[in-house]
Amino acid sequence: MRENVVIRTVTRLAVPFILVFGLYIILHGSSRAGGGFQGGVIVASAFILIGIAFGLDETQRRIREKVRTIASILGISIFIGIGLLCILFGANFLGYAAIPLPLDTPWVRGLMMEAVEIGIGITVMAVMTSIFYDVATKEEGE
Amino acid sequence: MISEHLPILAVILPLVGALTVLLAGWAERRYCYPVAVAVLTIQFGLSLAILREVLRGGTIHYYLGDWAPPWGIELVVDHLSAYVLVILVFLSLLSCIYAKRSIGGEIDPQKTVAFYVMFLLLVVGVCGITVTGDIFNLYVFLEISSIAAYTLVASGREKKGLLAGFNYLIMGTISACFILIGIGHLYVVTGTLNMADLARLLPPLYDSTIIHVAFIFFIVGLSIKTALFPLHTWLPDAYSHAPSAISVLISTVISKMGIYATIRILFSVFTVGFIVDHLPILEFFAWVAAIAVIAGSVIAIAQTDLKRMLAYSSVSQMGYIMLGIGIANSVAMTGGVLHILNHALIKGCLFMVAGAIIYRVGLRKIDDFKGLAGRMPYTCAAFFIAAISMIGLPPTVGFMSKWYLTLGAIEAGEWFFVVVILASTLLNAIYFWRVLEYAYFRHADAETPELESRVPVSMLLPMLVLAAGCVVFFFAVSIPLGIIDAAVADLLGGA
Amino acid sequence: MIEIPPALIPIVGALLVPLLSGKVRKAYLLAVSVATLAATLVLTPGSTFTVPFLGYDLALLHVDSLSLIVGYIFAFIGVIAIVYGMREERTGHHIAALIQIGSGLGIVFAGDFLSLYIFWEALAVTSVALIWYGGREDSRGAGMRYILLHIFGGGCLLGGIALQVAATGSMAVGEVAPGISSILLLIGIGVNAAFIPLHVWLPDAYPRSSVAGGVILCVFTTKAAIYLLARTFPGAEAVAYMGGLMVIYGVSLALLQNDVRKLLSYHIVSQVGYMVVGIGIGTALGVSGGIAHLFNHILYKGLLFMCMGAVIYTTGRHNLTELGGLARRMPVTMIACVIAAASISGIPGFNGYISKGMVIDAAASMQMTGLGLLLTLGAVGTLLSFVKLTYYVFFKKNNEIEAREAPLPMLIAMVATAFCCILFGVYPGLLFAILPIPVDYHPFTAGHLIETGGIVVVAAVILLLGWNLFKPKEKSVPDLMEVYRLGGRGLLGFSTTAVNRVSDALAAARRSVIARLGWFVQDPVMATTILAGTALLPVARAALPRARAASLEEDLMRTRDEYPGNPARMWGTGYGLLLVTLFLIIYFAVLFLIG
Amino acid sequence: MIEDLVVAFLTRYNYYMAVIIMLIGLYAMIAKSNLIKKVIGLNIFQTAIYLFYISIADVEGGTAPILVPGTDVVYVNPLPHVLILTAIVVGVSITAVAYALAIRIYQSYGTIEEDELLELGSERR
Repeated sequence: MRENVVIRTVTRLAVPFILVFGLYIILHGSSRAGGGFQGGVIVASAFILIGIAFGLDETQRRIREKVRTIASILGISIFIGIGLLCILFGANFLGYAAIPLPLDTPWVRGLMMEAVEIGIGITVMAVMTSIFYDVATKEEGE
Repeated sequence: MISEHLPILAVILPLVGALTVLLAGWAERRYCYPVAVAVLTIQFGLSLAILREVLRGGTIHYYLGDWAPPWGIELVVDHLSAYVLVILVFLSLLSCIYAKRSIGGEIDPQKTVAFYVMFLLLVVGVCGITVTGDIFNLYVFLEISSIAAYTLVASGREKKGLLAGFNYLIMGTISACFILIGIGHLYVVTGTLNMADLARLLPPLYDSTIIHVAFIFFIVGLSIKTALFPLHTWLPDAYSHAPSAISVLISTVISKMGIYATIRILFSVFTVGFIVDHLPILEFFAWVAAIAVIAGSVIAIAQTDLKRMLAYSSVSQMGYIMLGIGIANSVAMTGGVLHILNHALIKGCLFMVAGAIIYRVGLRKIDDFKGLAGRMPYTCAAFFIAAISMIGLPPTVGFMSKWYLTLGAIEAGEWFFVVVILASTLLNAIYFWRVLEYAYFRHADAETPELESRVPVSMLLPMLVLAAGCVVFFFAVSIPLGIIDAAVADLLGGA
Repeated sequence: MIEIPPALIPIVGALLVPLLSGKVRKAYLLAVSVATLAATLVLTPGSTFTVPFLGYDLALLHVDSLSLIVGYIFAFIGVIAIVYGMREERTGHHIAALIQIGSGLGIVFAGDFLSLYIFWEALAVTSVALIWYGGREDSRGAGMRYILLHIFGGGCLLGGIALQVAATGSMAVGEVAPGISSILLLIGIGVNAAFIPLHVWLPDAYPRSSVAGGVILCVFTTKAAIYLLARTFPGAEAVAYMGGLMVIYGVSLALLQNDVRKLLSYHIVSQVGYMVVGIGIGTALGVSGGIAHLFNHILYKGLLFMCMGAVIYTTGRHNLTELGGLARRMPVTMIACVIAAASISGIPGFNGYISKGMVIDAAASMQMTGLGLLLTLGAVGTLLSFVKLTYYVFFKKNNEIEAREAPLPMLIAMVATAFCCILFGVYPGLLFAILPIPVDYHPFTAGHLIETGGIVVVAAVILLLGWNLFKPKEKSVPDLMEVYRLGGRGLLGFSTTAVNRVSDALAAARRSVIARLGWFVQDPVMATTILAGTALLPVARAALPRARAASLEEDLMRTRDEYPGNPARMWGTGYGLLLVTLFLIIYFAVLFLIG
Repeated sequence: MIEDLVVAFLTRYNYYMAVIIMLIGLYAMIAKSNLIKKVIGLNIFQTAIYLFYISIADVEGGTAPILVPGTDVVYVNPLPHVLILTAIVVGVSITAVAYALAIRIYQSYGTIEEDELLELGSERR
């Protein structure tokens, strides 16, 4: 990719804000219009922007495929883990209220929901980034 | 304690399994297979446990996150779902065992990991569909398994598989969109997505145009998914160009999944009251199915490629199941639902045989099968049993469903359908006997090279298990019938 | 004694055959068949053996005097056939033979329609195997046609059974009330019993079967059907006339045959006709005569097939024109064959005489003179054709054939059967003792002997006058099978050619529609202009001055050239998409207009 | 007559719009020979359904479904949005798979024009 100072500079400036915004969206999954899906996509868009601005090869080296895979596994594991934790404490799957934290039920629910949303966000981010990279690079991949 | 949570575990387990396979594949590619088989074995045990629970205590309701419906998502496992779940998981397990050697020649080694991950994701979707009680969940799981199916169909080395996968994707997505829009219409008028709730809220609204529209969208969408005759266009390519293990998987699991979804939508959401009294769609359905039975068989006769012949035969057999559902009295329904099991056993076995023949001697064309029985005796024996069963001769399972369908059609006074069932027997006989004759009674050409023709155990075993199943379930037909009777009573109970 | 269904012994026994070989296998086969016979002999009327299945009680063993007599002869001929087939080495052949024997016995002792149907289909499937083991080039097609016709028959039978069960709620095998179910059942039975015109499979397939297979085939399929007919349709007059037709049809075609086993096959049709007549008449004498004829027929027809099988086995020839002069070379076979021929022709002292006379007597006693005449005529024809058969096979001069006597197992089987033929011919009381309905019939009265004498005289006269007419000809005689084959070829042609052509045409039409649609949508305004212009051009030419019209035409051409070209096409997703689109458009229109 | 139609149209216009957009998508899928364009058609088709869902969630004068304490406001129905979010995720995955397939098809056939693919396919047969 050709050198393009404007794009690179703007990217450098914008990426932190995009990331923060993404995190904000993710963390408002329980009480506001937000959530893992939307936030994950926003965070992914930051990485995609980096890929466009700095070249895919460079970015691939920084964010390796393995990292992305681990991230997506991690995200799903958080989701499943919390769900199973609830079962462990005698409630149904994702029945947050049963988790014995020294807090009021709404708070427990909110907290756990956030955790789940974070898991979803990580997965969505990882998967979206992967899709973009895999489609954009010339290697075989699905 | 665990027994309460079985329904959700049925979805979570293969998902965890998929992740485990991914991790295992990372460490070493060849770990994938044992892990996948282990996961599916546990899953099979789980589904049997669910079946036992259902048989013992009736329908299981499970509220996700302890939110009661209609706010929360509800998982419902009744007799039908447990029955279908066990069949589908069992077939997935067998085709996974079968996959080990068969994908060796058909898939790039570096894709093995992705293959097994997708395989398990497909199982996630399939299990999700069977246990969910929420109509939107049904859509999501349908799509999960479908996406996995698209990639799996296209995963082989064969170039045509890609085009087949693409076509399948286009048709499958359109069908999913139709289902989605149907769900939307239902939500507009009722404000709920829970199946039981819908069944409760819909009756006063049966005359509303929107309900009718929603219903027709459902029907068209599901007909594409089940490849009912005029909308079957994606099926022959997808079945015949996919890797053999995947042919087995989609011809048994994916097609049955579509049938299951259709039954759920028709009988658990709209209930008999609607489909019989308000919109006489079942009659229409039965006629379309009858045409499918005949047309599929007639086209199958013309095929020279074994897998393609089996694919068209599937079109015809889907019609068979739909015919039972369309006639919609309890006897015919029993036949149709029983044929879900039978067709899974039979078609699974047949596609496994086709795959084994391709794997070992590299033959696809029926004309090349001369003297095959001498070289692959067990494979051909399995084919013989399955073919007999498909024709519907005793003592194999195919006879039982034919028997119930005939009885049901007679009970309904639908003479034409009786004729169709008998005619399809004859047509099936034509194309299966042709294969048998080539395999058993023609001598191989002298110039045919003597190839290594022993089929590996991992391919032979599932095949023989299914073939044995074809015979065993004829004698032990009361086992599935016990479940089916309860299921059919559930489905028709709303009338 | 333990009473188990005799059918299960050979069927279960067949599963072990692949594990054995050589002499052990031969001994085993013999043991299984003898055990089957023993299991049949110990049965007494009233024995039952039921298996609960699907809420019905499947009666695998339902014994009364009718099933006993048929069961005895089936089990006996099973032993004979196994002995006869000892030289056979192919594993599959033995398995098929055992299952065939078991299925025949299964049908006889089945107390309910469902298990009967199971054995019925097993019979058809194993028959195909025996036909295909014939190994002749034309065996394959014959086997294929056989199975198709029998699956058709089986389908009709199943339909009839289903109707019967739906109507009565009972699975038990019994008389069937008239109605659609009876018609379907009759077609189903008729296929196996070789009713005209459903008989075509018989002369088509049997001559092409394996040597040992022919002996087994000629026994079970048709006779099991006759047995079922006796159970379900005793005393149906139409059936009796069908039997008369079969007698004449079978005999006339048999006279014209060249292939020895084809000749015998047509005689099966004809002889089965006698049984059908007897059962159709339905009186005590009729039914008993039919069943007695079944019993005797199995003996002599089995013997005939054994003899001809031995001839084919040793010479490799099966046409009358090629055979001859075997009397000295195969004396035992010759004697056996003469005994069998005498039996089937109804010569006093041989068993055929007894039962044929019973059937003819039954017809006469019911004042069915026409039928009686047909039967007598059939007897004359039978005598003629067997004189012909024995002459051309054994006595005609032919020195070019080198043949030795048949192997020992075959001879044993033939001698044993021939002995039975004479035994039951001389002491008919043995047979009368086990008949289902006791009859008071005296075979050796003057009347009967004179009648037989008349038949012989008529036959002799015909032979003297028209010997040359009966000379075997090489040309084969067409039968209805040719018509059916045309139909079958039509179906195959339909699915390979017509369906493809239709789908091609549909695809072409679809493509052109799509192409035009695509063309139009590229620029609807311009497209409309072009279309309208093209349509109006002739009008313009007529109405406007020439220069003006020419310039308009030029404009149109230019517009056409300028139009965005590249008509769109569509691809394999095929008309599925198109159907969906059509559906959406219709939906849209309906919703918009109706609201 | 015309007025009736207009009224009918206005009361149900979201249905018609959805169908029209769906037809546009279908047209692209049928008439375009480029596989990528077909996928775009598929996306248009799906988008029609998303729009349909969003339109049915609308409540006249409603605001975004975010809790505003103490005031008496009408919210639009949030559930369809949630559903559609899921549907979008599904749609994105399908698009991704479709593009991946298109890339693979290009790699093995050297083209993604369907008429050429069709010819290649028939040659191989």
